[in-house]
Amino acid sequence: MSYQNYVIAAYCVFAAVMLWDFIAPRLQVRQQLRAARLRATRVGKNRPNEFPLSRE
Amino acid sequence: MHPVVRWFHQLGSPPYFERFAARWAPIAYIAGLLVMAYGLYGALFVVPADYQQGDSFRILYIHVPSAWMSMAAFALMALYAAIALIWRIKLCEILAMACAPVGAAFTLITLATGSIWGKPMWGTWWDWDPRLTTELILLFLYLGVIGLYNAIDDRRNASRAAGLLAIVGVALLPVIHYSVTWWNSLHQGQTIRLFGQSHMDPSMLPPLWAMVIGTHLWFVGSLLARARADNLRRESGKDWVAKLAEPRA
Amino acid sequence: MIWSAAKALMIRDLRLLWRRRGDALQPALFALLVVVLFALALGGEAQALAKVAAAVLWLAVLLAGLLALDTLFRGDADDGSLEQWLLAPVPLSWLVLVRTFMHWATTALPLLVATPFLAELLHLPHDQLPVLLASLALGTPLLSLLGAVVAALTVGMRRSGILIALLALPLYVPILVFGAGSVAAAAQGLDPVGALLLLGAGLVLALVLAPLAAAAAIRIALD
Amino acid sequence: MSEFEPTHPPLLSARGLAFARNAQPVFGPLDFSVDAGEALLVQGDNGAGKTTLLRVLAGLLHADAGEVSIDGRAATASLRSRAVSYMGHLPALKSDLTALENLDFLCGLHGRRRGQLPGNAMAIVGLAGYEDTLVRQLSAGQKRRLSLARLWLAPSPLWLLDEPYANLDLDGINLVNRMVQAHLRDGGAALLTTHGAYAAPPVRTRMLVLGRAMANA
Repeated sequence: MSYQNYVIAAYCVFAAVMLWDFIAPRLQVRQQLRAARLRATRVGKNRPNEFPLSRE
Repeated sequence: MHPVVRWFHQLGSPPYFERFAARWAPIAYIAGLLVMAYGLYGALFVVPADYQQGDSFRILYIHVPSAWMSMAAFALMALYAAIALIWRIKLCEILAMACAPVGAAFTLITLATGSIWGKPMWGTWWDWDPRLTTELILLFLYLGVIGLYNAIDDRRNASRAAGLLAIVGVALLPVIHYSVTWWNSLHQGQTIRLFGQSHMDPSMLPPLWAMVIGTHLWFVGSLLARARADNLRRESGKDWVAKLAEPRA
Repeated sequence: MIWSAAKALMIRDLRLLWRRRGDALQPALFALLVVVLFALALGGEAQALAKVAAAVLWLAVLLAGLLALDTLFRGDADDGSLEQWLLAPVPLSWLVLVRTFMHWATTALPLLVATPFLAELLHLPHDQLPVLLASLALGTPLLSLLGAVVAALTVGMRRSGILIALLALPLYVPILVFGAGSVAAAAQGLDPVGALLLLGAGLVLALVLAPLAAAAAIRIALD
Repeated sequence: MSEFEPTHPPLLSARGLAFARNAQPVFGPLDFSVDAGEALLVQGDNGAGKTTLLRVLAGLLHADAGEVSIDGRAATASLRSRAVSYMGHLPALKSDLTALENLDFLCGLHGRRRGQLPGNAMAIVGLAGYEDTLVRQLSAGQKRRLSLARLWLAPSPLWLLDEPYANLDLDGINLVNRMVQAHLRDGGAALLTTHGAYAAPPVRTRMLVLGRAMANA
């Protein structure tokens, strides 16, 4: 009658969703910072150059 | 300028909000965790087993706070969206869209724990109980807002369109709830009231309030963390983000 | 000015419908197909069908309307007409209301006319037909108005087929519940007028609020 | 003939107008004005924000900073709807309707200038005889001429033309210049965006060159 395992199942679901809710934003922030770092280095690479293009 | 107004105004500038959110999100998370730990301890060990439901009624301590949180998050999202639409405040757009995933998470918890709690009662995993059905439709509304926000490319348009949907959703939510309750009474008569306000003796209340406060604190932490991520995403072109991203040599 | 703009829009829509009269029957054909599929799935045996006939008819009409929703603003948005609507000296919500009315008249009205025939296919008890027609007459404009808001929200996007359904169906729940519910109540001998009045109230509210919301959504989408 | 007699304040003026998309500035703070009987030529290379500027002036887009005033008064939606005619890249024509039906609808929507009939407007833009052909069967240049016919019939004094010369042959370019000339003589004003390749219409014109927006405006 104690339905012990139902309680455990419910609390596991609770913990799992809260964990996801904790991790997801942290991953997003880390991903944004990595993207920004990439963009910062990319700006430096292609300087607009003026010399004429040629296709011999 | 009144200090609070100045603070709110300052919060509007993305770099300031980044620092504010980076500092306060972990604090809110930890506070929420502590309060919930106290609540869960009370719920699992202190409160005596129910004479009728045995231990399964302990699920109430995560089901009810999550249900209230899912409704509160939707109302807050609609409020932020209304402010963002009327006064075009970028910060409120970010906060509105940050509410959606957290609200959806709590709705998911409510549905899962509700069906787990119902299994011993009804013998099936799902019963078209009016409140569970409303919660299910609330999940669809959340998914609709999140789907619309990610479907439109321009961030500002996306948040304003999804915000408008949130406002329409919050206006229709009570109508949906009423219609589902009316529908239930028409078809099955009164099933036993699973979540009826069965007499709660006073010793059972403190853990419940602890859990409610805990979930709200957790909500603030998650909201700030997600808003911070979206803020960085929108300001990714600016150089203060590039400076922030510099590896601390 | 308001009436000349409305008249111009109506004449335009009727001409467009006449030029594309082949497509005008599509919603009715779709509803017929849904009815046939339900009949096949339920085994075609009269008693079983009669019990669920009203619900199936309501779902067929609702889904047919949902499919036609995408064409509400998309054509005008793609060729730039929607931009001219924004610049017209007439409120955008009025133009949206006229456009939604014409869209309802060209998609849902044929369904209403076809409903008695579809009801026969499903052996719907004849005493339920009047209540069903009344609930559809009140419910389908409400579906179109709420659908207009969702169509306006997604007009700026390229591939929005499924998203329209995901956004619209939760909003359609009360309409379906009161619509099909009124017929179910009548079937049980209860008085369906309550549900029908609620549908009517919803319609009056939506007639005023939905165009405003749709106009705001269009401005956001074209922004 | 236009309702706005040439009063003192400029027909259209903008102060500190700026617009950014996704936190990327599209055009920096702009200050300019257009008087009745005058044309403003907006030039700039691709991506300088010419189209965006026109859509902001037409009220389709919401500017981030600065304000726009028409005839001295702050530009509200109702004032814009009476004062402004916008011709964008999209022709705003229904391809399933005939040319004349399209004009009837657009005149019903925006109103028609007194004394102007759709029939003779089509003759003016060189589409005489095409009244009953479906727009689907017209070429891009002919669709552009039909949009110009709609413009000719519109009662509003201020024309916002986004690259009006696109898809037009030499005669078409000449037609646009003649129409702008006539419109300005009637006390109207016009704001055209071009790539600078075409000769400006022979009227009193001002220039506004949109440079690359400052990175962190």
